[in-house]
Amino acid sequence: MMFPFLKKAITNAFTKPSTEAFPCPEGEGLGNYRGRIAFDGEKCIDCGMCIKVCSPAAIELEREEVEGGENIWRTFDLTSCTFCATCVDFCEEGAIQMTKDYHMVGTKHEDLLVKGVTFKKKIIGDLTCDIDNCIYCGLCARNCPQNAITVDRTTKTWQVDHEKCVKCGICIGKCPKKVLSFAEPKPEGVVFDAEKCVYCTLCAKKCPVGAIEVDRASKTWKIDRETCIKCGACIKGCPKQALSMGPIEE
Amino acid sequence: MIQHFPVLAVMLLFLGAFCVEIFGSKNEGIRNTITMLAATIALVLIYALIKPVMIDGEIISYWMGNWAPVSGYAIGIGYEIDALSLFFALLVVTTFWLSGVYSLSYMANDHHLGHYYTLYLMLSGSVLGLVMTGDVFNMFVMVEIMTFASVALTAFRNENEGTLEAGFKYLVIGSMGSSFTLTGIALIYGQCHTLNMAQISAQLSCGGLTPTTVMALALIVAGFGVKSYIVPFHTPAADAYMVAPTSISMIFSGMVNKAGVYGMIRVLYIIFRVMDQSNVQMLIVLFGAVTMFIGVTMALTQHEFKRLLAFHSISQIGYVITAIGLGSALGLTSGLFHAMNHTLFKGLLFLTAGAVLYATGTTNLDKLGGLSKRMPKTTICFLIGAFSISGLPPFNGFVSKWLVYQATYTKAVESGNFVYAIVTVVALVVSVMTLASFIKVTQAVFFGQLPAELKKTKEVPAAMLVPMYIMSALCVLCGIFYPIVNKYLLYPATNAALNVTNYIDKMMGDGYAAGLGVSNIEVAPAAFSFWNPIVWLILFVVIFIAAFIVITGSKSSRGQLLQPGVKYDPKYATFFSGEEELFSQVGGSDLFWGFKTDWKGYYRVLEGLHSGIVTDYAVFTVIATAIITLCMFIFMR
Amino acid sequence: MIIVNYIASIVLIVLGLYTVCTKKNLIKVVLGLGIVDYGVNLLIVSLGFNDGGTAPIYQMSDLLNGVAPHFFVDPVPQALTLTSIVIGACVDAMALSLVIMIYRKYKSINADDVRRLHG
Amino acid sequence: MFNKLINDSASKSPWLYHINSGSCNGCDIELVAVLTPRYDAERFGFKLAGTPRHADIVVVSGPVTSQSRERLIRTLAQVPEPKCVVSLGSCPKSGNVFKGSYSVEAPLDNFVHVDVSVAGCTPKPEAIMEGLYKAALILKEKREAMHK
Amino acid sequence: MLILKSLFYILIFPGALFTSCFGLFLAGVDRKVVARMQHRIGPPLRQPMYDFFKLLGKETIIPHAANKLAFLAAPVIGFVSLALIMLFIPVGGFTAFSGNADMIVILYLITIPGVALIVGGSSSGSPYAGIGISREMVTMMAYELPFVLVLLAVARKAGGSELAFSMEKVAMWQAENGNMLFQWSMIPAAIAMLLVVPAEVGTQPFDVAEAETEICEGPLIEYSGGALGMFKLNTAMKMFVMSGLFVSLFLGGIRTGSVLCDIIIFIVLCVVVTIICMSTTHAVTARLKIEHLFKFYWTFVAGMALCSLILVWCGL
Repeated sequence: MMFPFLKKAITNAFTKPSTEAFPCPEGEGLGNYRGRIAFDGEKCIDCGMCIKVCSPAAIELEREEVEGGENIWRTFDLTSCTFCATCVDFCEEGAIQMTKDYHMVGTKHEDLLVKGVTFKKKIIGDLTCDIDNCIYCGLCARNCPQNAITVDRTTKTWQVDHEKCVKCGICIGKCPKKVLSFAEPKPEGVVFDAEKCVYCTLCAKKCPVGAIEVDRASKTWKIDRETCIKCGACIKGCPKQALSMGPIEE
Repeated sequence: MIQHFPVLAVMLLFLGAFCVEIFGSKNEGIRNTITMLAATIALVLIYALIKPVMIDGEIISYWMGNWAPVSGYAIGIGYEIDALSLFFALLVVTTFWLSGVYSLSYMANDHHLGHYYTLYLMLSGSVLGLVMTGDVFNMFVMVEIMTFASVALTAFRNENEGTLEAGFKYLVIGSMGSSFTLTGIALIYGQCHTLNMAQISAQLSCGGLTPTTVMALALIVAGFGVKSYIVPFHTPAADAYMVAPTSISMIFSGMVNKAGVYGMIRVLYIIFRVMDQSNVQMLIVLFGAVTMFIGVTMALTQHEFKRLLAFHSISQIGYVITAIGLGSALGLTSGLFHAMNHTLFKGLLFLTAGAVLYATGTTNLDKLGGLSKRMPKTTICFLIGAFSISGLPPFNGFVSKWLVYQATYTKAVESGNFVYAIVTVVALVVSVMTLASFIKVTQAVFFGQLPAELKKTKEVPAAMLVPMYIMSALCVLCGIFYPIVNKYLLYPATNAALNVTNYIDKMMGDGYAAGLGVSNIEVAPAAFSFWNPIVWLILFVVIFIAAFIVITGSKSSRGQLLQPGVKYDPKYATFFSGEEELFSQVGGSDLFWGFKTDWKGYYRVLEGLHSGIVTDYAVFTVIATAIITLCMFIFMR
Repeated sequence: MIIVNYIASIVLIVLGLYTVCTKKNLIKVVLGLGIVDYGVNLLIVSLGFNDGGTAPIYQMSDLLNGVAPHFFVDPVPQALTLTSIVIGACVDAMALSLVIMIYRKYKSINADDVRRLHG
Repeated sequence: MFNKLINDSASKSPWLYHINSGSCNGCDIELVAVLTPRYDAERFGFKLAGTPRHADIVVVSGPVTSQSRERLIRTLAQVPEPKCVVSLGSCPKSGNVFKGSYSVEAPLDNFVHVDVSVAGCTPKPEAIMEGLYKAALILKEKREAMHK
Repeated sequence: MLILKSLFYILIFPGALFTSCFGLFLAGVDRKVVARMQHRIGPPLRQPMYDFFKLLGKETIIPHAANKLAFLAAPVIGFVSLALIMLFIPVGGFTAFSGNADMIVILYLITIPGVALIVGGSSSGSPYAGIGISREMVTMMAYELPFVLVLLAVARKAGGSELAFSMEKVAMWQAENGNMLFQWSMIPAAIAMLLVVPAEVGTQPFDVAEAETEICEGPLIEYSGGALGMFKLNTAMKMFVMSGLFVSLFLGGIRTGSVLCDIIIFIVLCVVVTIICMSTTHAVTARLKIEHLFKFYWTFVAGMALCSLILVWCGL
């Protein structure tokens, strides 16, 4: 037949068109459609893996000092994103999700940014006192909400119960001689248990910053404390529970 | 007094030719003055005849040396101007006068202009004499002078490529045609012992046709066929029109081949009066149809502006021959009108071609382009000419072509002959192809992009523009005021061609024709009930108002053409898929690709036939003459 | 007698046309044209010939008085022939001059070489 | 009245001209998908035009390679006013995965004001439709602004 | 009075206003039906009108390579000639001008919009337009032969022993003898005419000249704004004129007695013809190549028309 579609065309003319309504009622993509990114800042542990794996460099980080820590803003630029979902796959905490929402249309650039904030508390060491300058006035003990400090003027002792201390910092403010301060936190990091380790190198692979180095042949496990961001990815990834977070013995 | 005008006009032109040669070969002023004086006086003298001949219906006769007929025998050379003669004479004077004006600046840079103007005046005089004479041998002499002057003028710019060759071909084919004519005239003389057309006509119509007269008819028709370049004889025309100076090309297409058409009409309608025979009609119509078809198809593939126009001349003459071959009043009216229109629009087109040649130095369609920006006035004239020749309403070509279709189809319906219907179809299709080839010229010469080497082109001087304006105006006016043209020019001319009695009586004395039993045919003027010029005028006004509103009212922003080398604002640059503007002109040879592939075989044959070898052309001439003779003998049995 | 003239003129015309059509040499083509002319001229002259007629020379008074011979050859064709010969000579001269110039330009007078304008 | 008619029509017959400035063809295919029976953008008067002179909305896809930049700018200049530029997908706005390449000149905003950007790699046809629809409304605003 | 009457005819009915309104309507119907045949919803019927008005509101860019006068005047001339053609076509039983030879006038007037397109495109100076006009011209040559044959066949059929190029005579003959389409000898001619109509209008399979995907809309490439709008209007009007011509040539025999009813029937028939010969072919075919188009028209379509002409000539 010369016009193979003639019959089809006539049939079509008298049947309901196959066009979908606009705007689409539910507004969701089908199946495994990867649409707008949803970011849950609460879940984020600021490991930085997403930024590392993002090939179009669509994720931006912004740090903002606030009281008691810092707010870490993560901005997902949808106009830059290539929707590969690698960040989703790599996010251990499941903080990044791809929704099926495809309404990614904007007249301004801001319309197409997904932002999320993570609050990261400042890590503080134990309360210490410069004993040499302390006058043992007891103001700190009196003002401590948890009664964690005991001061004895007579014996010139100043003690703090680390169990009770909540590191609220009130005592530091009350001290007339300004001798109280929080100590540098104890170096904490990934602790390695050589007995459990099978040198599978999974931890090295999981590490977002590449701080871990494992040599299977010589059975060595090394971590570069400088670069480690203590995100815990290696710990979660370890099949033998050979890694844990704890104080580091230098 | 008035009866001296025609012969004075002819004499003045010949006298002017000699005077130019004697006095004007050195001095430009004298030469131009003599030329224009002779041409203008001839123009005035012929125009003065409109009133008595066209309007009052007189026939002017003039006997050279007062050799009036004695006892029914015309011995002297007579001039006889009926409406038919005057119709062609008007075309002739208009054409050569305009051509003369055009030549003044167009030819100004050539050498040996004395010879040019001598030949020009001789050519004009000979064609004028040809259409006004009443004597067949005088006609032959005029034909020969015409051929001679044409050949010399064709080869005038003999340093140019091809001029000599074209002149030689023209001469060979032309003098073959002249020889045929002369043989025919001799045979008639042998039968009738007279050379006066009126008397021959009277005698032939009472005696019937003998084999000798049939032979004479065939030879004379072939001879004038050569002069009007119907198809197998057309080959030298294409070459000659192409290489001759354009003012002369205009004369060729405006006058010289009209002389052939005039000869055909005179011979077929008045001298032999054979157009009531359906076989003769068929023969002439078929020749006409073939002429128009081959002419236009050849024109479609040409790469030379003037050669293309030359093939169109051939094609349009095909229309004229078809129309006059129909033998009906309507056919003759349409043929005459188309002949007239052809003179106007083809003259105009040749003038624009000349303007292009003058301004740019070439007429090669592949090298030109975008001239409308540099030569806007020429472009408008060209467009009017192109639309006229393609038969777009309301220009004149439309009306005459329309009449041709009507005449052919009426003939087809009346005679029940399917061939005429096919001829109508051919005529209509040829019209579209004509349009196509002029679109090709429009695109290749006037529109499109301007090549870098033509950036400095200037508009031609006013002396060249004025003839173009006059012709454009005539093209439009003849189309719109067709009823007036019909009433005062076409109807008298048709009437004169069909009613021979007056012609014979005026020449040979009253009652001469009746005595020999020549009868008249009643002619109804071709009329169109709806053809109302006021409507067309309103249309024009509406068009102009609308165009004006659109042009001035729209928020159009115009890109300025800056000096070469300055970067254009990309907004106004031609869209080249984002590329920077380049020179890219779709030239004449690149157009109509689909058409050309489908017609490959046809063109291979046709281009093989137009071989350029003069002996081949001679063979065509002889074969065609033989065919005409054979057909005539078979039909006239 | 006169039929020989007619046959001769026809033969001349045909010969001339044959020459024009078949000879590639341009000068021969011109000669062919000349031969056609001669044939036609012969035809015209023969048309006016009356066997046994005298020359058409007489005075008006002779004619009126009936003294003039009543049988003379037709003078008109002779006039025509003269004109025709003159024209023919002109055409030949023109053609030959063109051939000379063609030879200068094309370096050949073969018709097959002189075909720059074609198609 | 006439002017109102023109203003109303401005958003109802937006013609598209699509420029591929080095795109991977994904967005181009999706743009064509918009015109298929399923999405049928023609019901809002959208039509693909063959030349920028006819266009109202110019749809740009691809990361503006340095080869295509000049051509892109030239073509955009040839679109008559009022016009609207829509960037299709991530590439024109940022360069996407090609960002930083020696041959990529994204973002498009450096050369022309982008009215609507449709994100996605590639955007879903519905999203493209939505973006084009927004662009059509912007066209009307522009037309009205032109004739204030 | 004559002038006023003529102005009314040219400007309002059945000239410019009537033709353009119903032309735009037909174009809308065409687009809608094509959309439905492609299983889409399609644009509203007013869409061509929106297009036209939108284009009027846009900036008209005249490229510096273009000839301004020809560039701007071309669409207007096409428009006027289209408005004029309608005066010769009997709308229902109504004809503004009736003469004895108006078929040829129509034939020639109908080439003017094409020529206007060509001149306009050519004057824009674009090489794409050069190719476009070449194709447009070949298309014109292609359909002209069958068109002429159809017209001659109809003229012969309607005229009988005398010449009848007049549309009015065709209408009268049909009023007496029933529709031309129901004469079996005219059926090939009708089919040929149905194929000529889309080529003349330039719709889908025959729009080689304006192929927007190959040669960027060909002659229209440099047009924008109002001038382009006029060309779009011309296309729409051509649709109405050509379908109207078909209706009056082949389906002109329906007479109710009331002029208004006749006009309504005329328009309905125009819609039907448009759907059959333009929308359907558009929906089911793809664009032809130019040489195929030429061959198709000069062999198949012209053969059909010639067949009809011969049949009519034999008195059938």
